[in-house]
Amino acid sequence: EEKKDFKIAWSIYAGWMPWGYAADHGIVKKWAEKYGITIEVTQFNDYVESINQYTAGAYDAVTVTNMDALSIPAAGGVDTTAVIVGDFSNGNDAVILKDGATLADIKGRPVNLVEFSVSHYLLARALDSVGMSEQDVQVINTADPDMIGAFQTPEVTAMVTWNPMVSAIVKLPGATKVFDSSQIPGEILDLAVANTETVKDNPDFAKAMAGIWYDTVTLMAADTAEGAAARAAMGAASGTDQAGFEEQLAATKLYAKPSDAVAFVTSAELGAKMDHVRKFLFDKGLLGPSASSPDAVGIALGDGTVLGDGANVKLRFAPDWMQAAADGKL
Amino acid sequence: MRLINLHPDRGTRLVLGLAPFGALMLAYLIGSAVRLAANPADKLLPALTTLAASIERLAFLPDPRTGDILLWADTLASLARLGWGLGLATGGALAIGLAVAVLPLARAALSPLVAFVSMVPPLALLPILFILLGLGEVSKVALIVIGVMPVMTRDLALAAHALPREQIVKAETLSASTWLIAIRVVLPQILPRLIDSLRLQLGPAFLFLIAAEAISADAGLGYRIFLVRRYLAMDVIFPYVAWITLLAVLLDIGLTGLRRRLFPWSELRA
Amino acid sequence: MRLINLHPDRGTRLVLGLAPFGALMLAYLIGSAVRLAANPADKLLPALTTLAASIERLAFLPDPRTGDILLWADTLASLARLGWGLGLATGGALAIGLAVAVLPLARAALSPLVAFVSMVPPLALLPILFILLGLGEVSKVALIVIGVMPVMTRDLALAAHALPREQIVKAETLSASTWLIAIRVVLPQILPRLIDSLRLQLGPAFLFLIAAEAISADAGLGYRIFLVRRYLAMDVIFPYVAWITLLAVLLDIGLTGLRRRLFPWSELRA
Amino acid sequence: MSRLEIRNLWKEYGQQIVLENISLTIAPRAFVALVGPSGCGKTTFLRLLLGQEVPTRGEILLDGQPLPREPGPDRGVVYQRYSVFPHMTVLGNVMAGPEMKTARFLGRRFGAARRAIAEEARAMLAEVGLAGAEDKYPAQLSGGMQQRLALAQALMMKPRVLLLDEPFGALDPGIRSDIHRLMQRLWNETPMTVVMVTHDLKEAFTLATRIIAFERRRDRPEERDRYGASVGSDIAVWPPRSAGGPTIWTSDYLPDRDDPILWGPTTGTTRPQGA
Amino acid sequence: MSRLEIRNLWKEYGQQIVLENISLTIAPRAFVALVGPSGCGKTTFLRLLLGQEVPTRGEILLDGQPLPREPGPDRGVVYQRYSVFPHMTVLGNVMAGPEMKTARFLGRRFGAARRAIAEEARAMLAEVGLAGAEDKYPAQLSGGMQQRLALAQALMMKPRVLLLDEPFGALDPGIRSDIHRLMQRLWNETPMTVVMVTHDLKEAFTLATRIIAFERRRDRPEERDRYGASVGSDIAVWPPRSAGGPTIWTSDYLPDRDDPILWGPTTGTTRPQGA
Ligand SMILES: Nc1ncnc2c1ncn2[C@@H]1O[C@H](COP(=O)(O)OP(=O)(O)OP(=O)(O)O)[C@@H](O)[C@H]1O
Ligand SMILES: Nc1ncnc2c1ncn2[C@@H]1O[C@H](COP(=O)(O)OP(=O)(O)OP(=O)(O)O)[C@@H](O)[C@H]1O
Ligand SMILES: [Mg+2]
Ligand SMILES: [Mg+2]
Repeated sequence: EEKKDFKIAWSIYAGWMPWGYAADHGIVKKWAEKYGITIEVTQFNDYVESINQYTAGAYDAVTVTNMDALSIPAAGGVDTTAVIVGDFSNGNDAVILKDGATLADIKGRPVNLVEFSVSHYLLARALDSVGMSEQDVQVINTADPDMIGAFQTPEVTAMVTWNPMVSAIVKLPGATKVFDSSQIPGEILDLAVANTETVKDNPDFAKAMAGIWYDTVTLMAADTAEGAAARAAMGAASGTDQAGFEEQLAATKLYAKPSDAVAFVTSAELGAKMDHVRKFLFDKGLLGPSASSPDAVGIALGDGTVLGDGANVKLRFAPDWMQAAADGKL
Repeated sequence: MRLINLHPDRGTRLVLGLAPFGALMLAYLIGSAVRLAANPADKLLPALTTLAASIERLAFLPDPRTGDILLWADTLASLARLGWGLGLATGGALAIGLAVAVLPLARAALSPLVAFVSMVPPLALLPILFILLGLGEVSKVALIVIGVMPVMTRDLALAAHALPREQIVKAETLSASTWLIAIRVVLPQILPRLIDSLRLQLGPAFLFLIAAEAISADAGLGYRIFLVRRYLAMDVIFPYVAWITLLAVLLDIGLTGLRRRLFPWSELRA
Repeated sequence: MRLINLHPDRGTRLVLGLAPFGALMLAYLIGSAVRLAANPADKLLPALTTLAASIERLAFLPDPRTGDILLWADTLASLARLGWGLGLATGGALAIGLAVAVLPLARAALSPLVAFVSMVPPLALLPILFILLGLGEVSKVALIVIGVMPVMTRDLALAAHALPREQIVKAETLSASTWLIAIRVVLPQILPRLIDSLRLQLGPAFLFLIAAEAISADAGLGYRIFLVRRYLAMDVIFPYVAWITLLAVLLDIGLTGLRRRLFPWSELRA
Repeated sequence: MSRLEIRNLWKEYGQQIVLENISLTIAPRAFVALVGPSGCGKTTFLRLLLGQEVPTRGEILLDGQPLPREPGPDRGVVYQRYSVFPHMTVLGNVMAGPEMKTARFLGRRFGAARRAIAEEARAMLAEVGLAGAEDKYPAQLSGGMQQRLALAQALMMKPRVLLLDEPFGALDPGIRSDIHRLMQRLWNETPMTVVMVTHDLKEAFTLATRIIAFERRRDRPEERDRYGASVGSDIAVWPPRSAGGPTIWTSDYLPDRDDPILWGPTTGTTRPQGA
Repeated sequence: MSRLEIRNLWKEYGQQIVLENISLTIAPRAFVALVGPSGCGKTTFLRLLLGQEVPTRGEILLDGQPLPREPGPDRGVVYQRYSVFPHMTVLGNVMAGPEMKTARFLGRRFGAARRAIAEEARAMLAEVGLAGAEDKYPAQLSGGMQQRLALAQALMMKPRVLLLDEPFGALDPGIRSDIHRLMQRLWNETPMTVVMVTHDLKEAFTLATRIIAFERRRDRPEERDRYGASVGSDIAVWPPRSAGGPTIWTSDYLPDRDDPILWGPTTGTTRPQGA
């Protein structure tokens, strides 16, 4: 249906901080007014809760990783479109060992991570890369805010987590980063997704999202005083400072130019990456109790091909609005 | 007849008591039907059949990954933590509460501390707890103890303090020493209150248990709830919440029965 | 002289009362020094100077981003939620507790529900709450209400039920209707208990507040603690925890004073 | 005019029979003293008259009408304990009845109406010797003062039937005789029937027109549950007293058991009546 | 041999003077009845004798020694209320004293020692008329039974000084006279001094060797705080009684105020003593 009032949920993470900044500095308002709509931007402390809220229909759009977009809203039957592919994790997620030099040393250890999150996926991919499987370790679910404290306890000897925790943990005595997401580039994507039906009926909303995003990212990536001020503000909002924030950004491959994002989304590479992801999710039973194969939930890729069940496409990568931004047609 | 004197009979009472539960159930069914009509894969309010299937899977079929029956494994893990936590908290509260009530010196030294600690939000101190006690069972039990014990201690000290001064004097005229007053006069009289206090702390104890398990665990009721929250599996969360509630209600009833059996005189005050 | 009769004088009491706090402080200082010696960048137990600097930044200097003084902005946001939550919970508990105590029909209908709901772990139901009520202030207030109200309701209903039957009969012989019994006999006598009950629920209320703010907020004491917890910024967490504790203690003292002032007779029972 | 008829009244609690087949007629304006051993059911009998309990069998008629099944302002009561509202001041306690009777919504009166009630209440308090204690709370009063307060509270309603459960046990000798005189006067002035439980036979003879003793005819331990109490003796006080004025036999000043000056024979003697 | 000397005793609570300059000597084996208006400080005086409160000024000597500053087994007490342990059975309550006296760690005896104490306790319970109630809890007893239990409990310790605070107020007339006889006998048999507060002058004259009345010499409201009570009159009962055997004047059977058969002049009369 057509509507005028939209709600976006975002949570605190390096790649999504522009949303908060945009809301605070009138960028959201500017674009909303341009399209004659209103957009309410809500900050979540709790990432999972923001996705749940979106999945339950309380929000029109949410910031989410590709993996969680598939396992929560898409597997929950909410047809979801990735409006913006903002960045991919290029070192933001890491496997860290205590008293161990290489990934192979992880064998037999308990590993603390947020189960079923991108960390879990990263671990699976890491183990894969050295010919091990999850049977070789013991996974212990640990809440992300407590990772730094947890790492300092004696019984924790291996951990998978993400930034800002990673950068603090690697500085602790005895910590070694043995694998990180830069070794699986493009597999952990940070997206801004929206309800497919909503953007179909209200393309202006998606356009506004793209406008907001690229305005802010351009500002943030600029090597100017304004850019520095923006990064400082985002750092403060995420509980650290400008230096800490820039450190996190360094581990993030940001598609500051919309054309880069379009190129990635329409490349064949995306299909291969998403295939890893959906196999992992199926393996863990996260595609729903009725899923009998990784194909259960269909994924429409940016180049038009469909991965899995074409009759049940619930996650779509749509380059349209990023393309419009690249073309200056917003 | 005044409403205050209008006592419903047994049947009416039963019907009235069940009505709100029926209403809740109905609201759920309607909500679920509406949402499922809009999106058949909706996860928020699963249909009864989905719930039943999940319950069967959780409570009766072994988990393919570990071979355990999840609900029982989780329940055992959680109840063990709860039992330890509540047991230690009860013992500690009894010892400190008794000392505070009987010994003016202990009261002077400990009661400000207990009053202060009972106001500290324990969840905020979790990181410290972890580092001091590690991520294992100890810190989960410790969270329960820290969350529950100060309140119980204050409650017991108050109960002991509320004993009429005359009873203490009477005991002294019966040649009791401080120690004998503590164990033969004060202790037995606060034990029923201890059980009641424990009952009142069941809710908070479950809360802290869930919070601790949410932070780090590989089994437990709270662990499962927070784990499946990641994919909004309300078909697991609802049965678990209902099960926790049932456990708490059963514990509550059991404790009340225990108090009645152990301390028949405590029922007689009227 | 028996220990039970050994009352320390004022000075000794003060010294004894402060001693455990002193010991805690000392333990902190030693622990902090040891850890900082091993790792100067250790964040777990920051040095006093670091704490002082953080306190200055939080409580006295405006935040560069928003221009607010963080501690005050957080405190205001949290206290507003707490006030609403506790206010609504108190009002609701009073109304339902009174009805349950005075009207046998209401008792039959509501008391099983209240007993059941008081055992539900509210944190597990958070997602539903957020979806029903949105993520604004309403759902945070609602979490406090849901967490606190059933316990208070039971407490008040018990207190009202404990009034001697003879008082009710007496009121009836003085021509009181059910309504007049409720407002002139039962209500005033449970108000002091209401305040005490509220005091006892301050701890849980803060707990739920922090839990709600941990999920979604952009200001608040719990928000800040969870925000900086990712960085293990104990130099912020400690002052916030201390501040929350202080607020709770002050509220507790204030409420006790209020009860003494408003209901002087409630002090007289002896 | 407040005649009480009790017909074949039984009261059982579960298995235990407390009162067994009691039939009595209490004349209007009688002053009945109820005596009997502890636990024989005197308080239970008062509760039945009050409507607080329902008889197991039998009925109670007030002026020929079945007694309403709940307490009401036509019957006043002073209990052994718990008789006053701890959250109201002494004055508030005494004003509560008239206030609630006339202000059906708030239970409070304001302005002139309130002042009128307060005046009446103060006068009543002065009568029971509580002048000066108007602003205290019950917990600040001694037991005896609380009983007098409860009496004042009940009397404010001018009940047709006044039920007293050992009301004067906690009183000083001196105050007790003051209160006895007050009771006598009020009973004379107000059209009410009084039923008073007492352990003190002297008091019974000092005040009552009729003394009814409950007793258990069978009281071996194994019989205790199966047989209740019934009327053991029923004595009219001689010389007969009647409400509304002194008879030739009663003087204005009734000496009291505890006045040390007088430990001679008492003024009333007894004459057995009926079977 | 339990001679009590009270010298210039004052007791103040904050601003309020309760007892003012009391000096008394109580002979060994005396039975003192303490009377006086409500709130004049009788209970306070007992508390001072007990060691539960400390005098503001003055001193109390027991057989020439200053009274220990805390209660002990040499002084027994029966309070107005709260006198027994609600969590012990009747038998347990009576056994508590001897058990705690001999078992200093557990407060319990076992085997033969326990049986001996239990036997003694049962005998004492029978004396106060509580035979058959051994396994009940205090809350299952009537007020009067609880008072008798408290008495039995105190008597088990054979205290040198027994302090009674209105112990018989809640008793039936019949039971009351039984207990009066028991008290009389125990006082005769056991070397103890008794101080009993009572409101009932008759009871005082029935039991005591000496009656002490506390009174406030100035009792206008504004003076109430500034002046305490002191000894108003001090009467030796005539014919004199003494512990250890009946005198020629006292018969074995002491009639009681509430026996309806006897409302003649009482057996004791008074003779004022000292100033
Ligand atoms: N609500 C009740 N349920 C069961 N039994 C009761 C109840 N109320 C009273 N009884 C029993 O009924 C009997 C009579 O009690 P009641 O209080 O009427 O005696 P009483 O004559 O007033 O005694 P007392 O002189 O001690 O006040 C007692 O045996 C008591 O145990
Ligand atoms: N702990 C206390 N603190 C302050 N005042 C007290 C305390 N105990 C007693 N009083 C006051 O001392 C006075 C004497 O009280 P006490 O109980 O000794 O009187 P009493 O003669 O035993 O009266 P009653 O015959 O009513 O039992 C009263 O005015 C009372 O208010
Ligand atoms: Mg009675
Ligand atoms: Mg007294």
